[in-house]
Amino acid sequence: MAFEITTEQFQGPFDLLLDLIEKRKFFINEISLAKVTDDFISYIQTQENFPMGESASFILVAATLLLIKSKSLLPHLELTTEEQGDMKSLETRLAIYQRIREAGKVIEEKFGKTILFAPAERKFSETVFSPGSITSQHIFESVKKIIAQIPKVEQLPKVVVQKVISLEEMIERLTIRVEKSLKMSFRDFAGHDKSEKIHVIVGFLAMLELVKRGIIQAEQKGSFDEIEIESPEIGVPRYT
Amino acid sequence: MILSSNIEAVLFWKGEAVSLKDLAHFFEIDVAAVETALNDLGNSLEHRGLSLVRNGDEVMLYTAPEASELIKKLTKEELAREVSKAGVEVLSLIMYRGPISKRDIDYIRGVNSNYIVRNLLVRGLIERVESRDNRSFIYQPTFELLAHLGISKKEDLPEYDIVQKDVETFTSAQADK
Amino acid sequence: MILSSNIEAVLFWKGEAVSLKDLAHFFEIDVAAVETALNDLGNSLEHRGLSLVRNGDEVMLYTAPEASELIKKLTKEELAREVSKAGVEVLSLIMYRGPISKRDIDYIRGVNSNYIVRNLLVRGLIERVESRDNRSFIYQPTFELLAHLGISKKEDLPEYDIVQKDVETFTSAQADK
Repeated sequence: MAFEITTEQFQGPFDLLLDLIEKRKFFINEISLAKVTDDFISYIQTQENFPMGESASFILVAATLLLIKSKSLLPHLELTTEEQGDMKSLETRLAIYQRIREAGKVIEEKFGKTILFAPAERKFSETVFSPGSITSQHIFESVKKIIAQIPKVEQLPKVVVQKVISLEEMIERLTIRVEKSLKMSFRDFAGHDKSEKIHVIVGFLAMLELVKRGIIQAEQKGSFDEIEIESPEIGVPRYT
Repeated sequence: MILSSNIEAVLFWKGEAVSLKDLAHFFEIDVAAVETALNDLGNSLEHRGLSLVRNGDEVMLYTAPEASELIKKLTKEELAREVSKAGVEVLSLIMYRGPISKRDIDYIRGVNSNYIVRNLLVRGLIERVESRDNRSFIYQPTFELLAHLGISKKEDLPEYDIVQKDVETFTSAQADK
Repeated sequence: MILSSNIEAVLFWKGEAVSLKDLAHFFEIDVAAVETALNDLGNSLEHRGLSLVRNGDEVMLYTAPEASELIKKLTKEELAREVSKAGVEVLSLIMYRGPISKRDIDYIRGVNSNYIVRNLLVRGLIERVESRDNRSFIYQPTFELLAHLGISKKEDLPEYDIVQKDVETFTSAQADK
Protein backbone atom coordinates (compact mmCIF):
# COMPACT_ATOMS: atom_id res chain seq x y z
CA MET A 1 0.00 0.00 0.00
CA ALA A 2 3.01 2.28 0.07
CA PHE A 3 2.49 4.89 -2.58
CA GLU A 4 5.37 7.24 -2.04
CA ILE A 5 8.31 7.02 -4.32
CA THR A 6 11.36 8.75 -3.04
CA THR A 7 14.50 9.50 -4.93
CA GLU A 8 17.15 9.60 -2.29
CA GLN A 9 15.98 12.36 -0.06
CA PHE A 10 14.75 14.56 -2.86
CA GLN A 11 11.08 14.84 -3.73
CA GLY A 12 11.70 15.99 -7.27
CA PRO A 13 14.04 18.05 -9.42
CA PHE A 14 12.99 21.34 -7.82
CA ASP A 15 13.61 20.03 -4.36
CA LEU A 16 17.17 19.19 -5.41
CA LEU A 17 17.70 22.37 -7.39
CA LEU A 18 16.46 24.53 -4.56
CA ASP A 19 18.71 22.78 -2.08
CA LEU A 20 21.71 23.45 -4.32
CA ILE A 21 20.76 27.11 -4.59
CA GLU A 22 19.95 27.59 -0.93
CA LYS A 23 23.08 25.79 0.18
CA ARG A 24 25.09 28.49 -1.55
CA LYS A 25 22.77 31.20 -0.24
CA PHE A 26 21.91 32.26 -3.79
CA PHE A 27 18.74 33.93 -4.93
CA ILE A 28 16.80 32.33 -7.72
CA ASN A 29 17.90 33.90 -10.99
CA GLU A 30 19.59 32.91 -14.23
CA ILE A 31 23.05 33.47 -12.85
CA SER A 32 22.57 31.21 -9.86
CA LEU A 33 20.81 28.58 -11.98
CA ALA A 34 23.76 28.55 -14.37
CA LYS A 35 26.11 28.13 -11.42
CA VAL A 36 24.37 25.10 -9.98
CA THR A 37 23.86 23.36 -13.33
CA ASP A 38 27.00 21.22 -12.97
CA ASP A 39 26.06 20.07 -9.49
CA PHE A 40 22.57 19.27 -10.59
CA ILE A 41 23.75 17.15 -13.49
CA SER A 42 26.39 15.36 -11.51
CA TYR A 43 23.71 14.45 -8.98
CA ILE A 44 21.55 12.90 -11.70
CA GLN A 45 24.52 10.90 -12.89
CA THR A 46 25.21 9.45 -9.49
CA GLN A 47 21.65 8.17 -9.31
CA GLU A 48 21.50 4.86 -11.10
CA ASN A 49 18.16 3.52 -10.07
CA PHE A 50 15.81 6.37 -10.77
CA PRO A 51 12.25 5.29 -11.26
CA MET A 52 11.51 6.13 -14.90
CA GLY A 53 8.98 8.88 -14.21
CA GLU A 54 11.23 10.60 -11.75
CA SER A 55 14.30 10.55 -13.94
CA ALA A 56 12.31 12.06 -16.78
CA SER A 57 11.42 15.07 -14.70
CA PHE A 58 14.99 15.49 -13.48
CA ILE A 59 16.32 15.32 -17.03
CA LEU A 60 13.75 17.83 -18.26
CA VAL A 61 14.99 20.31 -15.71
CA ALA A 62 18.60 19.48 -16.59
CA ALA A 63 17.86 20.36 -20.21
CA THR A 64 16.54 23.78 -19.29
CA LEU A 65 19.47 24.36 -16.96
CA LEU A 66 21.88 23.55 -19.79
CA LEU A 67 20.16 26.11 -21.97
CA ILE A 68 20.49 28.70 -19.25
CA LYS A 69 24.14 27.88 -18.77
CA SER A 70 24.84 27.91 -22.53
CA LYS A 71 23.21 31.27 -22.84
CA SER A 72 25.18 32.68 -19.96
CA LEU A 73 28.45 31.58 -21.54
CA LEU A 74 27.43 32.42 -25.07
CA PRO A 75 25.13 35.41 -25.16
CA HIS A 76 24.95 35.00 -28.95
CA LEU A 77 23.28 31.65 -28.72
CA GLU A 78 19.90 31.99 -30.35
CA LEU A 79 16.99 30.56 -28.48
CA THR A 80 13.52 29.72 -29.66
CA THR A 81 10.54 31.40 -28.03
CA GLU A 82 9.65 28.11 -26.41
CA GLU A 83 13.14 27.75 -24.95
CA GLN A 84 13.05 31.27 -23.61
CA GLY A 85 9.67 30.48 -22.12
CA ASP A 86 11.04 27.33 -20.48
CA MET A 87 13.93 29.28 -18.99
CA LYS A 88 11.71 32.03 -17.63
CA SER A 89 9.08 29.65 -16.31
CA LEU A 90 11.73 27.56 -14.57
CA GLU A 91 12.62 30.60 -12.48
CA THR A 92 8.99 31.36 -11.71
CA ARG A 93 8.09 27.80 -10.88
CA LEU A 94 11.11 27.50 -8.65
CA ALA A 95 10.24 30.74 -6.87
CA ILE A 96 6.67 29.56 -6.24
CA TYR A 97 7.92 26.15 -5.23
CA GLN A 98 10.34 27.71 -2.78
CA ARG A 99 7.60 29.74 -1.16
CA ILE A 100 5.22 26.79 -1.00
CA ARG A 101 7.90 24.49 0.40
CA GLU A 102 8.72 27.09 3.02
CA ALA A 103 5.03 27.51 3.89
CA GLY A 104 4.74 23.74 4.08
CA LYS A 105 6.93 23.74 7.18
CA VAL A 106 4.00 25.12 9.14
CA ILE A 107 1.76 22.39 7.80
CA GLU A 108 4.28 19.72 8.67
CA GLU A 109 4.66 21.17 12.14
CA LYS A 110 0.95 21.52 12.83
CA PHE A 111 -0.24 18.31 11.27
CA GLY A 112 -1.68 15.95 13.86
CA LYS A 113 -0.62 18.09 16.84
CA THR A 114 -3.94 19.68 17.66
CA ILE A 115 -6.77 17.68 16.15
CA LEU A 116 -10.37 18.78 15.95
CA PHE A 117 -12.60 15.73 16.16
CA ALA A 118 -15.72 15.11 14.14
CA PRO A 119 -18.57 13.45 15.99
CA ALA A 120 -18.43 9.66 15.99
CA GLU A 121 -21.17 7.78 14.19
CA ARG A 122 -24.36 8.96 15.81
CA LYS A 123 -26.11 6.27 17.77
CA PHE A 124 -29.09 8.45 18.56
CA SER A 125 -30.36 8.93 15.03
CA GLU A 126 -33.00 6.31 14.44
CA THR A 127 -32.43 4.41 11.26
CA VAL A 128 -35.39 4.69 8.98
CA PHE A 129 -35.00 2.49 5.96
CA SER A 130 -34.94 4.90 3.03
CA PRO A 131 -33.45 3.45 -0.12
CA GLY A 132 -34.83 6.03 -2.52
CA SER A 133 -35.30 4.54 -5.95
CA ILE A 134 -32.17 2.36 -6.07
CA THR A 135 -32.36 -0.80 -8.16
CA SER A 136 -29.95 -3.71 -8.66
CA GLN A 137 -29.21 -2.26 -12.06
CA HIS A 138 -27.97 1.01 -10.48
CA ILE A 139 -25.80 -0.95 -8.12
CA PHE A 140 -24.40 -3.00 -10.98
CA GLU A 141 -23.70 0.00 -13.21
CA SER A 142 -22.01 1.75 -10.34
CA VAL A 143 -19.67 -1.12 -9.52
CA LYS A 144 -18.75 -1.41 -13.22
CA LYS A 145 -17.88 2.26 -13.20
CA ILE A 146 -15.66 1.84 -10.15
CA ILE A 147 -13.82 -1.05 -11.78
CA ALA A 148 -13.32 1.01 -14.94
CA GLN A 149 -11.85 3.85 -12.90
CA ILE A 150 -9.45 1.74 -10.89
CA PRO A 151 -6.01 2.99 -11.85
CA LYS A 152 -4.10 0.44 -13.85
CA VAL A 153 -0.47 -0.02 -12.94
CA GLU A 154 0.81 3.50 -13.37
CA GLN A 155 2.10 4.28 -16.81
CA LEU A 156 4.55 7.04 -17.42
CA PRO A 157 2.63 9.89 -19.00
CA LYS A 158 3.31 9.93 -22.75
CA VAL A 159 4.16 13.60 -22.88
CA VAL A 160 7.09 13.14 -20.53
CA VAL A 161 8.38 10.16 -22.50
CA GLN A 162 8.39 12.18 -25.69
CA LYS A 163 10.22 14.99 -24.02
CA VAL A 164 12.84 12.65 -22.64
CA ILE A 165 13.50 11.19 -26.04
CA SER A 166 13.83 14.65 -27.49
CA LEU A 167 16.33 15.53 -24.80
CA GLU A 168 19.00 13.56 -26.62
CA GLU A 169 18.26 15.50 -29.76
CA MET A 170 18.11 18.64 -27.77
CA ILE A 171 21.64 18.19 -26.50
CA GLU A 172 22.86 17.37 -29.99
CA ARG A 173 21.16 20.41 -31.38
CA LEU A 174 22.50 22.51 -28.58
CA THR A 175 26.02 21.26 -29.26
CA ILE A 176 25.70 22.22 -32.92
CA ARG A 177 24.34 25.59 -32.00
CA VAL A 178 27.08 26.19 -29.48
CA GLU A 179 29.66 25.33 -32.13
CA LYS A 180 28.08 27.75 -34.55
CA SER A 181 27.90 30.42 -31.95
CA LEU A 182 31.50 29.68 -31.13
CA LYS A 183 32.59 30.43 -34.73
CA MET A 184 30.75 33.70 -34.54
CA SER A 185 32.37 34.38 -31.27
CA PHE A 186 35.84 33.93 -32.80
CA ARG A 187 35.12 36.94 -34.93
CA ASP A 188 33.62 38.86 -32.08
CA PHE A 189 36.46 38.18 -29.77
CA ALA A 190 39.21 38.92 -32.26
CA GLY A 191 41.63 41.23 -30.60
CA HIS A 192 40.37 40.47 -27.16
CA ASP A 193 41.87 38.16 -24.67
CA LYS A 194 40.37 35.31 -26.54
CA SER A 195 42.30 32.37 -25.20
CA GLU A 196 40.60 32.50 -21.85
CA LYS A 197 37.11 32.79 -23.22
CA ILE A 198 37.67 30.08 -25.78
CA HIS A 199 38.88 27.73 -23.15
CA VAL A 200 35.74 28.31 -21.23
CA ILE A 201 33.66 27.53 -24.28
CA VAL A 202 35.65 24.49 -25.27
CA GLY A 203 35.39 23.27 -21.72
CA PHE A 204 31.70 23.80 -21.81
CA LEU A 205 31.34 21.79 -25.01
CA ALA A 206 33.26 18.97 -23.41
CA MET A 207 30.94 19.18 -20.50
CA LEU A 208 27.95 18.92 -22.79
CA GLU A 209 29.45 15.83 -24.29
CA LEU A 210 29.99 14.25 -20.91
CA VAL A 211 26.51 15.12 -19.92
CA LYS A 212 25.16 13.60 -23.06
CA ARG A 213 27.08 10.42 -22.51
CA GLY A 214 25.96 10.26 -18.93
CA ILE A 215 22.33 10.65 -19.74
CA ILE A 216 22.46 8.18 -22.56
CA GLN A 217 24.16 5.63 -20.39
CA ALA A 218 21.61 6.06 -17.71
CA GLU A 219 18.52 6.15 -19.83
CA GLN A 220 18.72 5.71 -23.52
CA LYS A 221 21.46 3.28 -24.59
CA GLY A 222 20.85 4.52 -28.11
CA SER A 223 23.33 5.69 -30.68
CA PHE A 224 24.80 9.14 -30.45
CA ASP A 225 27.15 11.15 -32.50
CA GLU A 226 30.70 11.46 -31.41
CA ILE A 227 31.85 14.99 -30.92
CA GLU A 228 35.41 14.82 -29.85
CA ILE A 229 36.44 17.86 -27.99
CA GLU A 230 39.19 17.75 -25.52
CA SER A 231 40.30 20.49 -23.30
CA PRO A 232 42.59 19.13 -20.65
CA GLU A 233 44.02 22.47 -19.68
CA ILE A 234 40.95 23.99 -18.13
CA GLY A 235 38.73 22.82 -15.42
CA VAL A 236 36.31 20.55 -17.17
CA PRO A 237 33.79 19.29 -14.70
CA ARG A 238 34.12 15.57 -14.15
CA TYR A 239 31.05 13.50 -13.69
CA THR A 240 32.48 10.05 -13.51
CA MET B 1 -10.39 24.95 28.93
CA ILE B 2 -12.80 24.61 31.82
CA LEU B 3 -14.20 21.25 32.78
CA SER B 4 -17.74 21.86 31.51
CA SER B 5 -16.40 22.67 28.04
CA ASN B 6 -14.24 19.58 28.06
CA ILE B 7 -17.25 17.49 28.95
CA GLU B 8 -19.20 19.14 26.15
CA ALA B 9 -16.44 18.19 23.69
CA VAL B 10 -16.42 14.58 24.87
CA LEU B 11 -20.20 14.24 24.72
CA PHE B 12 -20.29 15.81 21.26
CA TRP B 13 -17.56 13.54 20.04
CA LYS B 14 -19.12 10.37 21.51
CA GLY B 15 -22.59 11.07 20.15
CA GLU B 16 -24.16 8.71 22.66
CA ALA B 17 -25.12 8.60 26.30
CA VAL B 18 -22.17 8.51 28.69
CA SER B 19 -22.42 7.59 32.36
CA LEU B 20 -21.37 10.06 35.02
CA LYS B 21 -19.10 7.38 36.36
CA ASP B 22 -17.28 7.13 33.04
CA LEU B 23 -16.92 10.90 32.88
CA ALA B 24 -15.50 10.94 36.39
CA HIS B 25 -13.08 8.24 35.34
CA PHE B 26 -12.01 10.07 32.12
CA PHE B 27 -11.34 13.29 33.95
CA GLU B 28 -9.96 11.68 37.07
CA ILE B 29 -12.37 13.53 39.34
CA ASP B 30 -15.21 12.38 41.56
CA VAL B 31 -18.83 12.10 40.48
CA ALA B 32 -19.84 15.14 42.52
CA ALA B 33 -17.43 17.30 40.53
CA VAL B 34 -18.92 15.88 37.34
CA GLU B 35 -22.39 16.83 38.61
CA THR B 36 -21.27 20.41 39.19
CA ALA B 37 -19.64 20.66 35.78
CA LEU B 38 -22.76 19.23 34.13
CA ASN B 39 -24.81 21.90 35.86
CA ASP B 40 -22.49 24.56 34.46
CA LEU B 41 -22.72 22.99 31.03
CA GLY B 42 -26.51 22.90 31.20
CA ASN B 43 -26.55 26.61 32.05
CA SER B 44 -24.14 27.56 29.30
CA LEU B 45 -26.27 25.69 26.77
CA GLU B 46 -29.32 27.81 27.53
CA HIS B 47 -30.56 29.58 24.41
CA ARG B 48 -28.20 27.53 22.32
CA GLY B 49 -29.11 24.91 19.76
CA LEU B 50 -28.06 22.00 21.97
CA SER B 51 -29.17 20.70 25.30
CA LEU B 52 -27.96 18.25 27.84
CA VAL B 53 -30.26 15.26 28.24
CA ARG B 54 -30.02 13.42 31.53
CA ASN B 55 -31.37 9.93 31.94
CA GLY B 56 -30.63 8.40 35.32
CA ASP B 57 -26.88 8.11 35.60
CA GLU B 58 -26.25 8.94 31.98
CA VAL B 59 -26.01 12.16 30.02
CA MET B 60 -25.89 12.96 26.36
CA LEU B 61 -25.79 15.99 24.15
CA TYR B 62 -28.80 16.42 21.91
CA THR B 63 -30.53 19.11 19.87
CA ALA B 64 -32.49 21.62 21.97
CA PRO B 65 -36.19 20.84 22.53
CA GLU B 66 -37.05 24.17 20.85
CA ALA B 67 -35.47 22.82 17.66
CA SER B 68 -37.60 19.67 17.55
CA GLU B 69 -39.91 20.87 14.76
CA LEU B 70 -36.89 21.88 12.78
CA ILE B 71 -35.27 18.48 13.22
CA LYS B 72 -38.46 16.71 12.17
CA LYS B 73 -38.50 18.71 8.97
CA LEU B 74 -34.82 18.01 8.43
CA THR B 75 -35.26 14.27 8.93
CA LYS B 76 -38.13 14.17 6.49
CA GLU B 77 -36.14 16.01 3.84
CA GLU B 78 -33.13 13.85 4.43
CA LEU B 79 -34.96 10.57 4.01
CA ALA B 80 -36.90 11.75 0.98
CA ARG B 81 -33.65 12.56 -0.79
CA GLU B 82 -32.21 10.14 -3.31
CA VAL B 83 -28.98 8.39 -2.41
CA SER B 84 -26.14 10.44 -3.91
CA LYS B 85 -23.99 9.16 -6.76
CA ALA B 86 -21.11 8.63 -4.34
CA GLY B 87 -23.53 6.88 -2.01
CA VAL B 88 -24.54 4.39 -4.70
CA GLU B 89 -20.85 3.80 -5.41
CA VAL B 90 -20.06 2.90 -1.84
CA LEU B 91 -23.22 0.85 -1.62
CA SER B 92 -22.30 -1.09 -4.73
CA LEU B 93 -18.89 -1.92 -3.28
CA ILE B 94 -20.45 -3.04 -0.03
CA MET B 95 -22.94 -5.19 -1.93
CA TYR B 96 -20.46 -6.81 -4.26
CA ARG B 97 -17.48 -6.95 -1.92
CA GLY B 98 -19.09 -6.90 1.51
CA PRO B 99 -18.46 -7.47 4.27
CA ILE B 100 -15.74 -4.94 3.59
CA SER B 101 -13.76 -2.51 5.75
CA LYS B 102 -13.89 1.25 5.26
CA ARG B 103 -10.21 1.18 4.55
CA ASP B 104 -10.72 -1.14 1.60
CA ILE B 105 -13.63 0.92 0.30
CA ASP B 106 -11.47 4.04 0.40
CA TYR B 107 -8.60 2.27 -1.26
CA ILE B 108 -10.62 0.89 -4.15
CA ARG B 109 -12.47 4.16 -4.72
CA GLY B 110 -9.31 6.22 -4.33
CA VAL B 111 -11.12 8.63 -2.07
CA ASN B 112 -12.22 8.83 1.54
CA SER B 113 -15.76 7.64 2.22
CA ASN B 114 -16.35 8.54 5.90
CA TYR B 115 -19.44 10.68 5.53
CA ILE B 116 -21.00 8.55 2.85
CA VAL B 117 -20.75 5.42 4.98
CA ARG B 118 -22.33 7.29 7.85
CA ASN B 119 -25.20 8.42 5.67
CA LEU B 120 -25.83 4.91 4.37
CA LEU B 121 -25.90 3.65 7.96
CA VAL B 122 -28.47 6.27 8.96
CA ARG B 123 -30.62 5.31 6.01
CA GLY B 124 -30.55 1.68 7.06
CA LEU B 125 -29.01 0.50 3.80
CA ILE B 126 -25.91 -0.97 5.37
CA GLU B 127 -24.93 -2.21 8.79
CA ARG B 128 -21.71 -2.29 10.69
CA VAL B 129 -20.40 -5.49 12.19
CA GLU B 130 -17.18 -6.32 13.95
CA SER B 131 -14.57 -8.01 11.83
CA ARG B 132 -13.34 -11.43 12.80
CA ASP B 133 -10.19 -10.11 14.39
CA ASN B 134 -12.34 -7.65 16.36
CA ARG B 135 -9.97 -4.87 15.51
CA SER B 136 -11.98 -2.98 12.97
CA PHE B 137 -15.47 -2.61 11.62
CA ILE B 138 -16.72 -4.08 8.41
CA TYR B 139 -19.86 -3.19 6.51
CA GLN B 140 -22.50 -5.26 4.81
CA PRO B 141 -25.89 -4.64 3.19
CA THR B 142 -28.96 -4.89 5.42
CA PHE B 143 -31.69 -7.48 4.85
CA GLU B 144 -34.10 -4.65 4.12
CA LEU B 145 -31.93 -3.50 1.26
CA LEU B 146 -31.70 -6.97 -0.27
CA ALA B 147 -35.46 -7.33 0.05
CA HIS B 148 -35.97 -3.93 -1.51
CA LEU B 149 -33.82 -4.92 -4.47
CA GLY B 150 -35.81 -8.13 -4.82
CA ILE B 151 -32.87 -10.46 -4.26
CA SER B 152 -32.43 -12.99 -1.53
CA LYS B 153 -28.65 -12.94 -1.40
CA LYS B 154 -25.96 -10.71 -2.82
CA GLU B 155 -24.82 -13.44 -5.20
CA ASP B 156 -28.06 -12.77 -7.09
CA LEU B 157 -26.73 -9.39 -8.21
CA PRO B 158 -26.05 -9.03 -11.96
CA GLU B 159 -22.73 -10.60 -13.05
CA TYR B 160 -21.74 -11.18 -9.45
CA ASP B 161 -18.89 -13.60 -10.24
CA ILE B 162 -17.43 -11.52 -13.05
CA VAL B 163 -17.32 -8.41 -10.88
CA GLN B 164 -15.59 -10.40 -8.14
CA LYS B 165 -12.90 -11.46 -10.56
CA ASP B 166 -12.42 -7.95 -11.93
CA VAL B 167 -11.93 -6.45 -8.52
CA GLU B 168 -9.58 -9.19 -7.41
CA THR B 169 -7.41 -8.71 -10.47
CA PHE B 170 -7.01 -5.10 -9.47
CA THR B 171 -6.31 -5.83 -5.85
CA SER B 172 -3.59 -8.36 -6.62
CA ALA B 173 -2.04 -6.10 -9.28
CA GLN B 174 -1.76 -3.39 -6.66
CA ALA B 175 -0.33 -5.82 -4.13
CA ASP B 176 2.40 -6.81 -6.59
CA LYS B 177 3.74 -3.35 -6.82
CA MET C 1 -34.78 30.32 19.37
CA ILE C 2 -32.49 32.59 17.40
CA LEU C 3 -31.17 31.66 13.97
CA SER C 4 -27.60 30.91 15.05
CA SER C 5 -28.88 28.41 17.63
CA ASN C 6 -31.15 26.80 15.07
CA ILE C 7 -28.21 26.44 12.73
CA GLU C 8 -26.20 24.93 15.56
CA ALA C 9 -28.95 22.34 16.07
CA VAL C 10 -29.00 21.48 12.37
CA LEU C 11 -25.21 21.18 12.16
CA PHE C 12 -25.17 19.03 15.28
CA TRP C 13 -27.88 16.74 13.99
CA LYS C 14 -26.27 16.38 10.56
CA GLY C 15 -22.84 15.66 11.98
CA GLU C 16 -21.30 16.39 8.61
CA ALA C 17 -20.47 19.32 6.37
CA VAL C 18 -23.43 21.42 5.27
CA SER C 19 -23.28 24.04 2.54
CA LEU C 20 -24.34 27.61 3.19
CA LYS C 21 -26.67 27.29 0.25
CA ASP C 22 -28.45 24.33 1.83
CA LEU C 23 -28.79 26.21 5.11
CA ALA C 24 -30.22 29.22 3.30
CA HIS C 25 -32.65 26.98 1.48
CA PHE C 26 -33.65 25.11 4.61
CA PHE C 27 -34.32 28.26 6.63
CA GLU C 28 -35.75 30.11 3.63
CA ILE C 29 -33.36 33.01 4.00
CA ASP C 30 -30.54 34.36 1.84
CA VAL C 31 -26.91 33.29 2.07
CA ALA C 32 -25.87 36.66 3.54
CA ALA C 33 -28.17 36.07 6.50
CA VAL C 34 -26.64 32.61 6.94
CA GLU C 35 -23.18 34.20 6.95
CA THR C 36 -24.18 36.59 9.71
CA ALA C 37 -25.75 33.83 11.79
CA LEU C 38 -22.63 31.67 11.34
CA ASN C 39 -20.53 34.54 12.60
CA ASP C 40 -22.74 34.76 15.67
CA LEU C 41 -22.50 31.02 16.15
CA GLY C 42 -18.74 31.11 15.88
CA ASN C 43 -18.63 33.80 18.55
CA SER C 44 -21.00 31.98 20.88
CA LEU C 45 -18.85 28.86 20.63
CA GLU C 46 -15.78 30.66 21.92
CA HIS C 47 -14.53 29.09 25.13
CA ARG C 48 -16.95 26.24 24.57
CA GLY C 49 -16.20 22.62 23.79
CA LEU C 50 -17.10 22.91 20.11
CA SER C 51 -15.75 24.82 17.16
CA LEU C 52 -17.21 25.80 13.84
CA VAL C 53 -15.01 24.89 10.90
CA ARG C 54 -15.43 26.57 7.55
CA ASN C 55 -14.12 25.07 4.32
CA GLY C 56 -15.07 26.97 1.19
CA ASP C 57 -18.85 27.16 1.08
CA GLU C 58 -19.42 24.56 3.74
CA VAL C 59 -19.44 24.50 7.53
CA MET C 60 -19.27 21.71 10.06
CA LEU C 61 -19.09 21.35 13.84
CA TYR C 62 -15.98 19.87 15.43
CA THR C 63 -14.60 19.56 18.93
CA ALA C 64 -12.65 22.60 20.14
CA PRO C 65 -8.87 22.62 19.66
CA GLU C 66 -8.42 22.79 23.45
CA ALA C 67 -10.03 19.37 23.79
CA SER C 68 -7.56 17.79 21.35
CA GLU C 69 -5.22 16.17 23.87
CA LEU C 70 -8.10 14.83 25.89
CA ILE C 71 -9.86 13.13 23.00
CA LYS C 72 -6.61 11.86 21.55
CA LYS C 73 -6.29 9.94 24.79
CA LEU C 74 -9.84 8.65 24.64
CA THR C 75 -9.96 7.59 21.01
CA LYS C 76 -9.11 4.03 20.10
CA GLU C 77 -8.73 4.88 16.47
CA GLU C 78 -5.29 5.12 15.03
CA LEU C 79 -4.61 8.76 14.33
CA ALA C 80 -2.77 9.91 11.27
CA ARG C 81 0.03 11.99 12.66
CA GLU C 82 2.43 12.24 9.80
CA VAL C 83 2.61 13.12 6.17
CA SER C 84 5.59 12.45 3.92
CA LYS C 85 7.73 15.33 2.71
CA ALA C 86 6.19 15.13 -0.75
CA GLY C 87 2.76 14.92 0.84
CA VAL C 88 3.44 18.13 2.75
CA GLU C 89 4.42 19.85 -0.50
CA VAL C 90 1.19 18.86 -2.18
CA LEU C 91 -0.91 19.76 0.88
CA SER C 92 0.80 23.12 1.08
CA LEU C 93 0.13 23.80 -2.61
CA ILE C 94 -3.51 22.84 -2.22
CA MET C 95 -3.95 24.91 0.94
CA TYR C 96 -2.37 28.04 -0.46
CA ARG C 97 -3.18 27.68 -4.15
CA GLY C 98 -6.25 25.43 -4.10
CA PRO C 99 -8.51 24.70 -5.77
CA ILE C 100 -5.76 23.65 -8.13
CA SER C 101 -5.52 21.18 -11.00
CA LYS C 102 -3.17 18.21 -10.92
CA ARG C 103 -1.48 19.64 -13.95
CA ASP C 104 -0.63 22.79 -12.00
CA ILE C 105 0.51 20.76 -8.99
CA ASP C 106 2.91 18.85 -11.22
CA TYR C 107 4.01 22.06 -12.91
CA ILE C 108 4.97 23.81 -9.67
CA ARG C 109 6.58 20.69 -8.18
CA GLY C 110 8.39 19.82 -11.41
CA VAL C 111 7.48 16.18 -10.97
CA ASN C 112 4.51 13.87 -11.41
CA SER C 113 2.39 13.80 -8.24
CA ASN C 114 -0.08 11.00 -9.08
CA TYR C 115 0.83 8.67 -6.23
CA ILE C 116 0.94 11.36 -3.63
CA VAL C 117 -2.34 12.92 -4.73
CA ARG C 118 -4.05 9.54 -4.66
CA ASN C 119 -2.64 8.78 -1.25
CA LEU C 120 -3.90 12.09 0.12
CA LEU C 121 -7.31 11.48 -1.46
CA VAL C 122 -7.60 8.06 0.16
CA ARG C 123 -6.63 9.57 3.51
CA GLY C 124 -9.37 12.13 3.05
CA LEU C 125 -7.00 15.09 3.41
CA ILE C 126 -7.82 16.50 -0.02
CA GLU C 127 -10.80 16.10 -2.31
CA ARG C 128 -11.31 16.21 -6.03
CA VAL C 129 -14.10 18.31 -7.44
CA GLU C 130 -15.10 19.28 -10.94
CA SER C 131 -13.84 22.66 -12.01
CA ARG C 132 -16.36 25.32 -12.82
CA ASP C 133 -16.14 24.71 -16.55
CA ASN C 134 -16.80 21.01 -15.78
CA ARG C 135 -13.99 20.02 -18.04
CA SER C 136 -11.34 19.08 -15.57
CA PHE C 137 -10.82 18.15 -11.94
CA ILE C 138 -9.39 20.39 -9.29
CA TYR C 139 -8.20 19.60 -5.80
CA GLN C 140 -9.04 21.36 -2.57
CA PRO C 141 -8.48 20.87 1.15
CA THR C 142 -11.03 18.84 3.12
CA PHE C 143 -12.50 19.45 6.54
CA GLU C 144 -10.37 16.54 7.66
CA LEU C 145 -7.22 18.42 6.69
CA LEU C 146 -8.26 21.58 8.52
CA ALA C 147 -9.20 19.43 11.52
CA HIS C 148 -5.78 17.74 11.50
CA LEU C 149 -4.12 21.13 11.47
CA GLY C 150 -6.34 22.26 14.34
CA ILE C 151 -7.62 25.31 12.46
CA SER C 152 -11.17 26.39 11.72
CA LYS C 153 -10.44 27.91 8.31
CA LYS C 154 -7.45 27.93 6.03
CA GLU C 155 -6.90 31.65 6.57
CA ASP C 156 -5.94 30.75 10.15
CA LEU C 157 -2.63 29.37 8.90
CA PRO C 158 0.21 31.71 9.89
CA GLU C 159 1.04 34.21 7.14
CA TYR C 160 -1.71 32.86 4.91
CA ASP C 161 -2.25 36.18 3.14
CA ILE C 162 1.45 36.88 2.78
CA VAL C 163 2.15 33.54 1.14
CA GLN C 164 -0.81 34.09 -1.19
CA LYS C 165 0.46 37.52 -2.14
CA ASP C 166 4.03 36.34 -2.67
CA VAL C 167 2.94 33.59 -5.00
CA GLU C 168 0.67 36.00 -6.89
CA THR C 169 3.63 38.34 -7.31
CA PHE C 170 5.78 35.59 -8.81
CA THR C 171 2.99 34.55 -11.14
CA SER C 172 2.26 38.03 -12.42
CA ALA C 173 5.95 38.87 -12.75
CA GLN C 174 6.23 35.88 -15.06
CA ALA C 175 3.22 37.04 -17.09
CA ASP C 176 4.78 40.48 -17.52
CA LYS C 177 8.00 39.20 -18.97
